[in-house]
Amino acid sequence: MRLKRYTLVAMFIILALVFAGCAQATPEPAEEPAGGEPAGVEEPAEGKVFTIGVLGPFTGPSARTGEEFRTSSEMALEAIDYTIGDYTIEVVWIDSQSDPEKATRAYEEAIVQDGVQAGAINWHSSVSVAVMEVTAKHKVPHFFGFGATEVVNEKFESDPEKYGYWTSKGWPTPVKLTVGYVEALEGAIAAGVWTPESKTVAIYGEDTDWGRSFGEGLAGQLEEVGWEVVDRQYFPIEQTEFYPTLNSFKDQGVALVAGTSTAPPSISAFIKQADEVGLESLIIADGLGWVGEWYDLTGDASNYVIDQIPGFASDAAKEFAAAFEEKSGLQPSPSSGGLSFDGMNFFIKVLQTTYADFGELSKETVYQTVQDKVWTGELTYTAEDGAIVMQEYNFSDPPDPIVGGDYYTFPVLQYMDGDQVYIFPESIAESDLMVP
Amino acid sequence: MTQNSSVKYTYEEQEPIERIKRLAKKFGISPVGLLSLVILLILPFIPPFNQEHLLRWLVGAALIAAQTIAFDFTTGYINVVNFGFAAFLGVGGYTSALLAVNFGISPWIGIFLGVIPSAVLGFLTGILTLRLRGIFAALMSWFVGLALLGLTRNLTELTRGPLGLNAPTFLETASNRPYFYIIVAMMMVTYLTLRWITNAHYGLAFRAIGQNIDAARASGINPTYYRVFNFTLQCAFAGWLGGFYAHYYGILTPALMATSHTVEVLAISYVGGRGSIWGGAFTAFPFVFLIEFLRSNLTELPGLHLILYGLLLILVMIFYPGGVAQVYDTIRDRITNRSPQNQSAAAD
Amino acid sequence: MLKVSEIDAGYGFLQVLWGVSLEVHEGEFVALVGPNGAGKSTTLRTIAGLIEPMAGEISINGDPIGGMPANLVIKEKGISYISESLNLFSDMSVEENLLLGAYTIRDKAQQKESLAFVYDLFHRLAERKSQLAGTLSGGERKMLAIARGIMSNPDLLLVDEPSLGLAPNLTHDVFQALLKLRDQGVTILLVEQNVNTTLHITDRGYVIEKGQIIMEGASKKLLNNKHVQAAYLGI
Amino acid sequence: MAETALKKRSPFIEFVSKATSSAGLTIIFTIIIAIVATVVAGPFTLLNAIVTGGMWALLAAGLSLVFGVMNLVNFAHGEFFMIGGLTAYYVFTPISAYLKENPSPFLTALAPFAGIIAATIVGALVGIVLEKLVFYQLRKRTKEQWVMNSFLLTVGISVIIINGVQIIWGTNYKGITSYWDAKPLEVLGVFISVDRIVVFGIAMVTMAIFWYFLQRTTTGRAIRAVSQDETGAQMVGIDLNRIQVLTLALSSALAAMAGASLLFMFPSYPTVGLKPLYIAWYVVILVGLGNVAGALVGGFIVALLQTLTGYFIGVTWDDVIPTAFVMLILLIRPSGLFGSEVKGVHEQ
Repeated sequence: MRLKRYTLVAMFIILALVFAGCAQATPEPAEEPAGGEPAGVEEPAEGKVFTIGVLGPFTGPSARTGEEFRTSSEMALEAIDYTIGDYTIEVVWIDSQSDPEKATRAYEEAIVQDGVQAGAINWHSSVSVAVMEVTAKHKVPHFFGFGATEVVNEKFESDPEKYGYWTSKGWPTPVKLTVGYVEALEGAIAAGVWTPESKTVAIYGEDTDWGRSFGEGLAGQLEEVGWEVVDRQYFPIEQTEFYPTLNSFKDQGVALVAGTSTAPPSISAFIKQADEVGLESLIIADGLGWVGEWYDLTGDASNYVIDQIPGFASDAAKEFAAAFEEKSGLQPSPSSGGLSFDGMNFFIKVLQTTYADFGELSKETVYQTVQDKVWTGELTYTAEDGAIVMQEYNFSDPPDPIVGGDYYTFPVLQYMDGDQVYIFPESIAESDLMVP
Repeated sequence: MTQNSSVKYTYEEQEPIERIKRLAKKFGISPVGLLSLVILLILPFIPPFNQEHLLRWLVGAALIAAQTIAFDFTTGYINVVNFGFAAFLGVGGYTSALLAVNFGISPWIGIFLGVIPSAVLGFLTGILTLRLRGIFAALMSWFVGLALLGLTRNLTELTRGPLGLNAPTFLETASNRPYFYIIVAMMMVTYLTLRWITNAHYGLAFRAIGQNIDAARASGINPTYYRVFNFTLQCAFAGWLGGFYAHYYGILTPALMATSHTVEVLAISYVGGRGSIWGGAFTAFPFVFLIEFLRSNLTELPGLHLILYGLLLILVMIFYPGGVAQVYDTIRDRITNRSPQNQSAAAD
Repeated sequence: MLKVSEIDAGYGFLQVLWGVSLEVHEGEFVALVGPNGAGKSTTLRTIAGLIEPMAGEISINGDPIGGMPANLVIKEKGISYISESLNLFSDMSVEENLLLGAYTIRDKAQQKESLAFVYDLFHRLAERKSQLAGTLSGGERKMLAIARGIMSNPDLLLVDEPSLGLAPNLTHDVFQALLKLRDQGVTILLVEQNVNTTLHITDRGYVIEKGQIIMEGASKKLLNNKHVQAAYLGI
Repeated sequence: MAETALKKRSPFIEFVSKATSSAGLTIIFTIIIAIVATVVAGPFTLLNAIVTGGMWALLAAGLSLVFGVMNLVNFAHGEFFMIGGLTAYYVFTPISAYLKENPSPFLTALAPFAGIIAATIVGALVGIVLEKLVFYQLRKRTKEQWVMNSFLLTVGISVIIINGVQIIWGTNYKGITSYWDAKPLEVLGVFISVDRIVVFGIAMVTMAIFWYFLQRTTTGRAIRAVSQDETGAQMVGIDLNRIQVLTLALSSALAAMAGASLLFMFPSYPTVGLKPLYIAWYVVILVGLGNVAGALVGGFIVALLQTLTGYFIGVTWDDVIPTAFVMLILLIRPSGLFGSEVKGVHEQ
């Protein structure tokens, strides 16, 4: 009897499984992508829908950054009420989970299953490089991906015809920006503000394209001006124990410890433990300020730490920050929330231009606009358009944005008691380099 | 003369059928299984399964199905859980991908070359776990898996570590249908080979070792040979399937080799029924569809599908250790045994 | 005191006992003898509650205990069971083993008393009280097992093959110890293969073969039985 | 007789015989390595190994105990660690926010203990619920292949807990700057935060209490009795169910306590338990399953190994090298360096 009952239960489970499998078989066109706007907003009369994908690490170690992408993208789209012409914009949130393979699968699914026609944003370079294959395969233009490193550029240039669908980067290669650190430090040494015993540096970083590209880029630039790189340590993105590494740096007596991590727990643990073991070197922690709550995580251990992030300077930017915080309860960081807001708005501008030119939104027309207008520098996005972080986003030399004072630039700053103090470039510097 | 020829006629009539039956039995082909295969093969043309995203799920399901076949070959027979299974998958995948990237070797050849390191490592692991029993062998294979994962992550010069290794795909097509037939063919090769082996005297030896290694040894079975053979073969197939993974998804990261991937295969294989070879494969299709359905529809609740995984595994383990395979056997036995009984009952 | 009526028992699908019945009265020293694999140990294990009987009933002082888990049988019915494999805690000291024997007694004073009684009975154990049980010699281990069994002040002691694997002189010691206990008023059911010695020291005996009791009676009588003589005494 | 001879040996000879046992050799060897490392790399290696080792010991002791007593190979042990951290976060953060508004040096010093104690209690409760809901159910139904089956149950439990926590509390990192806001202390020229020192103290005190409980109390003795001989334990009247509930509760409480104590270093997020789980396993395999006291030494050895690997080779390798080492141990001495034959090794 008992056996019979179990048989029944098990058969029921199997049947349920089969039915669930078949249930999916009937496509549900009216289905809303999760997290999108409420279904009521849609205008049923028009019924023209353009589906875009927003790629980001919505779960996983960089989920906090993903959260900022999501909020700022929503804010940008809400401003146009999810409509461009007679098109309703539908958003599919593509979760990269900070993993190239998962991102690839998710992106491909978003294209074939949800009908994504164009994409925007992205965080890691490793994800970019992997996903470029998908965008190339399905000929879906992707805009303003944040994966910054050379590998993305190299892949883009290896076959612009094919990989051009990864149309633009929201972040230039690290080397273009790290030069700011080198200039700031060299300037301080020349001015006698900082007198390191020896010009030795230890490089650290998360073991991703970003971490390695940043580390090697900076190492090369430092070596050029006479620094000696005595150690290199790259660690898994989820690493939180750095005592051995830091003690080894300490024992080597390096003057400078420079590197990056995009994962807040990791970089904050690094800073805290550096303070704990009494590391006396000056620390460059690129990315510490990328989350709004950096001071909650590190406390005063972050004093004197050098970082390079843009700020919310203009009134529009401050307005954005306030609105952002109200919406999500998170403090936006200029480099993820702010930049992605600008990126999304630029993307909307591209879509609007496409619609004006062709009267039709499709992956082909959007890509045509990118080729005709964005890559030629005809279509840019400037502070006058509403850009809040940079003066002007210009992709006339794709895929990187044009870097420079009037375009895209990151100032160098130091943290002190929870505040950011700009130290470079001189035009905005509030203080000299501070040495403990 | 006529009599003679008619006798000859029936003899000829019977022989091929018997032979086919015998052959079918040898390779574990049953009418139901054949029917399932036929359904599976025409599925990509039947709406709604002809849509690309459902085809993707079908490919994913078939890949898991093939893996559970290889997994059960060891777990269900010699009773050793290879907890580092995913790592061997990764070894095969990485090998094939690296050969393609660095030497331009076609994926079609690469996936077979990928079998070699997987099999060698499987052979070594088989030897390593030989002295250990039950859970200790599982732990050992787990550690081997972890070590391989760690190496893959750290040998960045070779594997690009967490940056992910791009592998060329088999075909330059956006369609998933050809891939489906490739993986179903691979699945069938896996099934037929392993079934053929377990239906031969090897199967008996495996089971004997799995149940009581000392008793098996006492009755003249050499456990060393059979265990190592089994392990090597399992890992070889894992490596082969890993090659498909690499050239289908086009990107490999060390995450593929993580324990969670093994757990996935293990769960489906156990729900399918240990020691059946086909149980896990059969279960994989509805299971993967359910999981994917939940995952893509419940993005508000990420991970709910995995909870279901765990729950089902626990429920099956506690309440119905035989899994799906046992359900099938029970039903089949009912049908074959009951029908005459029912007739007599009706007569009463 | 102990009444076993018509029990069937076994392991999984393998049935070992077929309608076994026996009785032990207060203060008696009863033997259960038979060849290897006849079901002697299974009978004891079933009485102790380690195996659930498939049919039949076991009662102590009139209360049925069938199906009760071992630890409750021991705790509530005052039974102690000493298995043939002893089941000592080999990584614990002799004294810890003994104290665990008195696990069901929460009264510390009573525990001490039992301990003193046991040490008095087995001087060797007193000498080796801090030694690990696993390092004891075979004879000492048997002593310890018996001593642990009586730590809980049982009314009924079930002893399984205490002579197994022991040299004759040690066997003698063990049996002497059991006799001493009997004299203290403990009821004992002893399972043995060593039929001769057993029947000489016990009051009554049962002979079990192939899972069934085939004979019972006073030990002296059984010693004179032809079948017993032929099968077990080699006469 | 051999044992009489052993008894009459002089203390010196006994010391020598102990020192040349594998356990003794390991300890001596470890001490030598520690000293050499201290000379080469500075006292930091030693101090870091000691401070970290204390926590690993706490984690491993529970894992070891549960194997010894219940024959349960717990794959979900890391999840107790994670639950501990989560509980401590949700208890400690509001209290510390409140104390920022209403400063009180005394309460500020005590607040972290509230978090850690709450975590310990929650951990114990989770253990009790799991034993009643899952393991007891399996034990009641089948005892065949218990080790393997129960292990797979823990795999399922692990998946459910990880994803359940992810759904309810999200994947975000829930961490704190530090428990005690104080300048790091200087020991032998090495700076160690107050958090790490206090937490080390907590680990040591807990281990001492735990050891006393197991060695000197009736219940503790009963727990050890069950681990050494289940039937024997039943024979003396020990209620197995009660001991099993207690053991799992203790084990999960210890893991949760470790998770809570290390919150400042391991922010709580769903998959944080994986690394602590590996480490606990390394320790347990090293000293032998079921050996609770050895966990202390094992914890230190593993921490030393990690520290040295991190210092000399690089932090990415601090998984791979210990894995390889533990594999070696498993190969040479499956029962661990300090272990005698443990039950379960030979169970199929």
